[in-house]
This record gives sequence, structure tokens and C-alpha cells, in this order.
Amino acid sequence: MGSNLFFNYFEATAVIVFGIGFTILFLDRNLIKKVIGFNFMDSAIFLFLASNGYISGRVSPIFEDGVTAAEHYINPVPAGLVLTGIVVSVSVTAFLLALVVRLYLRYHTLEMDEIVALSRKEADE
Amino acid sequence: MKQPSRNVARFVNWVEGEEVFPVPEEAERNQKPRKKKAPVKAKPASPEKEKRIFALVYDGISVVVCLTVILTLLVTVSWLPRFGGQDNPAENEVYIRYLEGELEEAGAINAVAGMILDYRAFDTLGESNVLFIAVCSVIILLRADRNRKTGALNIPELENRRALQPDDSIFRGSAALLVPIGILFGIYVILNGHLSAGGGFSGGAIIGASLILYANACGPEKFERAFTFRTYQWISFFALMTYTLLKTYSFYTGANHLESHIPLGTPGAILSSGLILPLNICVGLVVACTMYAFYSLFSKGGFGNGQ
Amino acid sequence: MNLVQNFPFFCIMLYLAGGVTCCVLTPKASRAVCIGLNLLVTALMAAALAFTVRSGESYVYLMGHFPAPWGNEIRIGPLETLMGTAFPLVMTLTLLGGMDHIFEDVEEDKINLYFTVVNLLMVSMLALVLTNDIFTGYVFVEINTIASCALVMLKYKSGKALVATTRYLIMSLLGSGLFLIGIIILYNITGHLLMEPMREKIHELYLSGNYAFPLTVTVGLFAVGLSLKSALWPFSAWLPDAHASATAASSGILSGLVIKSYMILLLKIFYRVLGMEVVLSTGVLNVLFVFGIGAMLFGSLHALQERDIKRMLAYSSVAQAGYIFAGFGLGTAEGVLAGCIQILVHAVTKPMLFSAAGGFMTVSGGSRQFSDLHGAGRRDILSGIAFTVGALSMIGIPLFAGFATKLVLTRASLATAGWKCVAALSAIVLSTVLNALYYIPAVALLFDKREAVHISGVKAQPSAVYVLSLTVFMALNFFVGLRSSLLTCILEAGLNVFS
Amino acid sequence: MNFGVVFLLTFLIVCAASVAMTKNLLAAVLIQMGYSTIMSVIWLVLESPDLAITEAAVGAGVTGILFFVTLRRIGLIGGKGGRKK
Repeated sequence: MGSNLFFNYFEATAVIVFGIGFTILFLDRNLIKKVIGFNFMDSAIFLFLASNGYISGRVSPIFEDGVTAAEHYINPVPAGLVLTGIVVSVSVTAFLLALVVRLYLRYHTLEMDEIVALSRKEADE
Repeated sequence: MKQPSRNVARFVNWVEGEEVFPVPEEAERNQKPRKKKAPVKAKPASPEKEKRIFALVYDGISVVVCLTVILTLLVTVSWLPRFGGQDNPAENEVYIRYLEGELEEAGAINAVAGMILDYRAFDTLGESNVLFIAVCSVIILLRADRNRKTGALNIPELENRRALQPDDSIFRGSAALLVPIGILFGIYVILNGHLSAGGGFSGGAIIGASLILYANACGPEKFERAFTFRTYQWISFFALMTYTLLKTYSFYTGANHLESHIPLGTPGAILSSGLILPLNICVGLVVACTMYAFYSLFSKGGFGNGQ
Repeated sequence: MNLVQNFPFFCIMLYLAGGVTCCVLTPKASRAVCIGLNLLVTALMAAALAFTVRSGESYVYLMGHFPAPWGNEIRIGPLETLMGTAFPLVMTLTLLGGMDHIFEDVEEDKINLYFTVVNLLMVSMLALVLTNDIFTGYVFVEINTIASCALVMLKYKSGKALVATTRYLIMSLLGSGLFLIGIIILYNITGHLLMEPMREKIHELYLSGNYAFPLTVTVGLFAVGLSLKSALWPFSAWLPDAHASATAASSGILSGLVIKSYMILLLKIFYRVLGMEVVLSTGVLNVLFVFGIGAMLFGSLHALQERDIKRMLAYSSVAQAGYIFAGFGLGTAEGVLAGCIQILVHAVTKPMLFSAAGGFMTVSGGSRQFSDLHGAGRRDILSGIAFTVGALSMIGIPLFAGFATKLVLTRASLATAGWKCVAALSAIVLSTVLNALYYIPAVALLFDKREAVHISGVKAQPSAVYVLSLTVFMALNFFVGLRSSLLTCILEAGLNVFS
Repeated sequence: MNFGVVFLLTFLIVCAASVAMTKNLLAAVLIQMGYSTIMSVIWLVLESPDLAITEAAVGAGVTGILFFVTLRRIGLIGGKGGRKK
């Protein structure tokens, strides 16, 4: 165990939420909850990433009054990466929800194991 | 700390006789009642019990997986550099140039916009294509099928189309107030992406949300007479194509060490920072249309007069 | 900079533009655009391959005006261009081989989207092969995930395909989640995203002993995340359903190309980001090796029990992916070489087998069950021959492509000492026997004189493109089998300048 | 360590855990939207206004709308069926 767990409380929160989201996505049987779990997992990763870029006592990297010295601003890299990540996350969410709608319209249930069981019984097209 | 309590809650539920994993109504409805009761009489509660034991085991596995992931990562976090420190490995020469050289090299007041649309633009190009392929997938999944013989669209659940227009004057009135403000604000966020917080994606999402609000309040028909599926396709085509071509030019000149001939302008002016403004407009256009398209496809499987 | 050096970059941009264009075209026009683009890219990448082989070096191509560690870049060497040539070529042939099925299985309104998805899938695979930036890798991994899932579910109104897509997507998302958090931990302790500066920093950290635990965890996260996506054996439960329920061309693309692009990314991360010292010190290669061996055996055992031709081929893909991981897991240069050769061998063989399976289904009333396929090879003689060639290649008969892998992998395992040598050699022998045990009966059944009576078998009327595709595939198979020394030379040169 | 920040972070964990435990899908979606809103406040705490505006527009706005439209499409909320349970 390292010494920084209580200093890194942002990261610690992020990995706890990541773990819960990961488990919901992996093992919960309800499809809608799986999608929500995916959203939790991704935004927890983004929280982890963004907290890497924060430097205490500095402000966001939007230049004011022409001051560009690096010691005034926080690191812009994580924010940019998170912005990319959020787009990916909303795209995947839409795709997953579309799949959920189609599966529900076909099998009339949202439980993954029932859907798998029902699809096994179907004949091949 | 959370997980044991979660397990305890489920265990308490189970002791109280509640089903830990409920069987959804639909499955019950599909089963014939006679069939469901017969085995229960023959072997009392045996399948129920089996299901419960299975559910408990499943629950146990979930908790174990969750705790393993969390504990491994927590130990990792405990070894990482301290939060907010000035000398962390991530605060190195890369970030210093992104801040100090940014105004001369990219010309954007918002350093994040300069970073994602100039220094690391390839990622962002990929990102807009993630959105594009997601909307393609949603179209594949949800766009109403065309009847192979008659060529007419099979739009499912027509009653939902009527449910889309609630007769609610308060809602309509507030929407009429909010939608123009939302759209204006979205445009502001897009056009000021290089000067202040925001940019193409967030501005586009705001416009998209306003359009969805409008469609929900006043009915989508009027709007979709102008905005058909075909229009949507062409807008995305032109925006993404412009984006790709602009970036091809910029990457090509960069890799071959040529002058890029794109004026950066005075930092702080609306027409400045080279390609960032046009790129933000392209992204904003795609995102606004895509968000509306998502809504439309999800709620009624297509838009614009049955197209 | 030489014009030829620009070609790989042009290819990426051409595919991006092509993907967007296919979205607004008619099905026929988008087919023409897609096939033409793939041929053009094959030609461009072949020119780049010739250039890099002649110079024997790899070069960095800036994506923008800023050098490392600020800008974004791709890196091009013999290995990357060889893969970059093989992928679009196999893609063209697979599409041509499965074209009739695409037009049957996909809804008419959505056929142009099929080609859009194919183009974007090619962008992502090309970018994963070429990229030199780990976060760009993540973005294109996501494009790859969505595109490959879209390919599975494009089959018209198939419930099984939908369910398979959902499982595939969920497993892939778990994999990308782990992969992304690995990237972030690395960024946190190195402060870089480009591969070269990252490796220098990691090497320093490794020597100084700082952050040893986070580094180990990161190696594990990358290995698990990417194995989930490339269907390494214990994580491969999603693969048979996804690959079997898609249309013929999609199955070929997914088995032959998509899972390979993740393996190349994993190789790149091991060599270029983490550095072999760190990877060897964590012992993750031993785990990959054991799983690879497990895949070779268990994949074949599952295939042996399968009564459905496409699922059998899908399980065979699990087994063949095991060869690649076993090669990587040996931890030597020869082992990696064997893995890379297997990537190419499997890419030219499995899509052919899936195309041939599609041909058999056409002449057997659309059934995939072996009980209905008696004599299908006699009704469709070309598919029968192609299937036989593919089967012999997968077993590893000399003259055919699969033999090259077995040869190089045997040589590589003889060069290592200890348990890995024994395990690898016995696994190769056992897996060859198992492969023969399911491929030979399948071929015998396809050429059976007693035809299945209960299905309406018809004589095949193969289209010209189908004939062309299978012929070229067979020729490629013999080429790889007979001239594997040429590939070995290029790959060796590529691996020398890879890291 | 700031008390307000700790409160916000605790809220995130509570949200995630309660979604894991709830059976009511509408509640789960609402919790997810609340989570996104809190997240956008946290982005402000971390001095990233770009992320805050994006998270508010996307996480709480568009994603929420998508979830609701999905639930309506499959008949769990709205319409004559009423919501499930």
C-alpha cells in the first residue's frame, strides 16, 4: 500500500465508481442498467483522467489579459482527452440503447439471460 | 465499504421473501398459468429455491468481481503521485508548450480548444467519426424497415406518434420561450469555442437538445417538412467532408514541412485561430443534427414525412 | 519528404472520406466506391511497402505541424506497411466473395451503410496498425468496436445476430474500459501520450524502481483489455455467436482482420510503449502463452463438437488466435515473428473458408447444419475446392499457408528452453491432430455422394466476382505457403525497426 | 481536503451504489442524470469549464433524453401502460 491514498481522494472515488460501473455492465442482467453502468464506468474514468491535470491554486487554461505563463494555469491535456472521451461515451450509449430497443421489440424483456435463452430457441433464418 | 452493505441489503430482502432478481411481467404473461403451477405443486418451491441459490451465487460473484477491481485500483491509486501537486510527472514540457506556445502556434484563447483541434487533431478527427458511425448504427437498428414488396415504410407503434404531441399550453409556451434562447446560446458556444469554454460538441448538443424540446412541444411535423432524412444525410456529409479535407490539408503541410498559409489572426478576435473556428462549426452542425436524429430515430424510427 | 512516404496517410484520409461518401450514395454506387477504394489503398500501401523494404527503416509521419512529444504522429515501417497491404486486399476479396449474401442479408435501404461501416472499419484498422500515439489508439479502438458490432447486426431481421451483437459489444466495452484506465495510469506516471517519449520515461521509472506497482497493474490492464477484444481463449465466449450469426462477408472480416488489429496494437504496446524489459519482468507473457496454448486446444475441442459449419469455423478462429498469442507469449523475436506470420496466414485463409461456407449455404437451402450439407461441395465445386484448400491450410499440410506458421512456430519454440518449449511443441502436435479431426470429416461430408434428401439442394451458379475472389484467395494461400521465406524476410526487417 | 468536495464525491459513490441496488428503471435513469449534474459541478471544481458545459449538455441533457425516449419506446413509462411496478 502506497502512502498517497488519502491525498488522491478524487482518484480513489473514481476507481470505486469505476468498479461499481464495471460490475453493473458486466454482471447486471438488466440491459438498461448495463447501459447506465457503462455511463458510470466511463465518467469515472474521465474523473480519474481530469484529476491528473489539476494543480492546486491554478485556474482553467483560458488565457486572461494575455498571461500565458504556464504557472498560472492547469494542464489542458486531460481536459482535451476527456472531451474526446465524452463524445465516444455518448455515441456508444446511443448505440447500446438502440440495441436495447430492438431486443425489447423482439423479445419483450430486458433481462439479458432470458433474451439469450429465447434466442437459443429460435430457428435459424 | 459500499459493497458489503449492498450485499446485506439484498440478503435482507431475500430473508423477507422478496425476490432478489424479479422475473419480469412479460415472461410470466407468456407462460401458461397451468404450466407454471404444476411443477410447484409436485415439487414444492424447488425451482424457486434453485433460482434463489443461483441468484445468491451470482450476487456473490458480482461482489467479488467488484471488490477485486476496486481494491486493485485503490492500491494502484495509493502509489500514484499526489493530487494537485506541481511536480507531478504529467506537468512536464508537453503541457508547458501547450500553454506558452499556444497563442503563436494555434492562436486560440482557450488552450483546450487549441490542443484538441490543432496539436492533437487526429484524435478529434477520429472522435467525430465515432459519432458518425454511432449514428449509422442507430439508423441501421432503428430506421423503419421498408416493405420489400410495396416499398412503404413500416413505422411501428403509430400510437406513439400521437403521444408525441401533448396538448399542454404551459409546456408549449415555455418551450416557445426556451427554444430560441437555447439555439442562440448553442450558436454562441460554437462560435466562441476558441475564445471561451465550449466548442463544437457542447454547442451542437445544446442546439440539438433545443430542437428536441421544440419537436416535443409543438410536434415534429412542421420542422421535419424542411429537415428530412435526406437533408440530414447531406448536412453530415458536407460537414464531415469539410472537416476531413481541412485536416488533410493541415496534416499534409505539417508532415511535409510546408507553410500552411492559414492566417491565425489576432488572438481574441472572433475570426482568429486558423482552422479552429471552421472545424468547430462543422462539428457543431453534425452534432446538432445527430442529436436530433437520435431522438427522432428512437421515438419513431425515422423523420421527415415518413422518410 | 518523398511522395511515397505520404501514401499511408492518404489511405487513412481516403477511407474517412469514402465512409462519409458511401452514406449518401445508392447501394450499387457505394459498392463501387468501397471496392475501388480498397483496391486503390492496396496499391498505395504496396508502393509504401516497396519503399520501406528498400530503405529497411521506419519513419515517422507527423499528423500536424508539431513534432513529438507535442504533436500526433503515425509511424511507418515494413511490418506496418505489410499489414496495411494485406488488410485491404483481404477486405476486397472477402467483400467480393460475400457480395451476393450482402445484397440478400442486408436491407436494401441500408446496404450503403454496410459499405460506410466497412470503410470506417478499415480506417480504424489502418490507424491501429500505423498509429504512434496511445490515445489515438483508444479512439480508433472505439471506432473498430462500433463498426464491427454494426457488421454483425446488419443481417436482416436476425434475432440471433442482435443478441450476439449485444454480447459482443458489452464484452468489447469492458475491454475498452480497462484499456482506457491503463492509458490514464500511464499518462499519470509518465506525462506523455506518444509512444516513444512514453517508453523512455517508463524505462527510467523501471530502472529507478518508482511506481513499480502501477506499472505492473497497467501491463495487466492492457493485456486483459485487449485479450477481451481479440478473443483470447478464456475471454472468447462471445466470439462464436458473433462470428457465426453475421453474413458471410462480415464473418470473414471479423475473423480474418478485426481481431488481428487488436493483437498488433497489443504488440505495439508491449514493444513500443512498455518495453520488453518491463513486460518480461511482470510475467504477463507467460500468462498469455498459457492462455494461447489453452485456446489452441480448447478452441479445437469445441469445434470438434460443433454441428454448424459457421460456428465450427468460428471456434477454429479461437484456436488459430491461440497460435498468435502462443507465439507472442514465447517472448522471443522468433516467437513474435511466428505470431505475425500467423496473422497473415489466418487472414488469407479464414475469410476464404467463410466465403465458401456462404456458397454451401446457398446451394443447401440456407442451412448451416452439417446434416444438411451432405454433398454441398459437389453441387458447388468451386467452393468445395476452396474449402478443401482452406482446411488443408488450417491443418498445416506443406505447400499450404498454414504450414508456414507451424514451421516458424516450431523453430521458435525449439529455440526457447524449459517448459515453454515442451508445452509449445506438444500443443502444436495436439492441435494439428485436433484440426485434422474436424476439418477432414467436414471435407469428406461436403463431397459425400449421398446427398441430403430433405433439403432442396440446387446446383451452384456462382457469380463472376465470387469465382474471382475464391481463385485469388487460393492463389494467395499457395503464395504464402510456397514463398513464406519472402514474408519472413520482410517481417524480420520490420520487427528489427519496430521498437 | 475540502468538505464540500468530499460531499460531492460521496454523492457520486452513493449514486453508483444505489443504481446497482435499485430495481426501478426510471429511478435508475433519474439517478444517472443526477450523477451527471453533480459531475458537471465537479468539473468546475477541477477548473475545467469546457467539460462542465459538455457534461451538462450531454450527460444530463441528451443522454437523459435518450434514456427516456428508450423507456417510452419500450412502453415502461408514459402511454397507457403506465410505468412498470
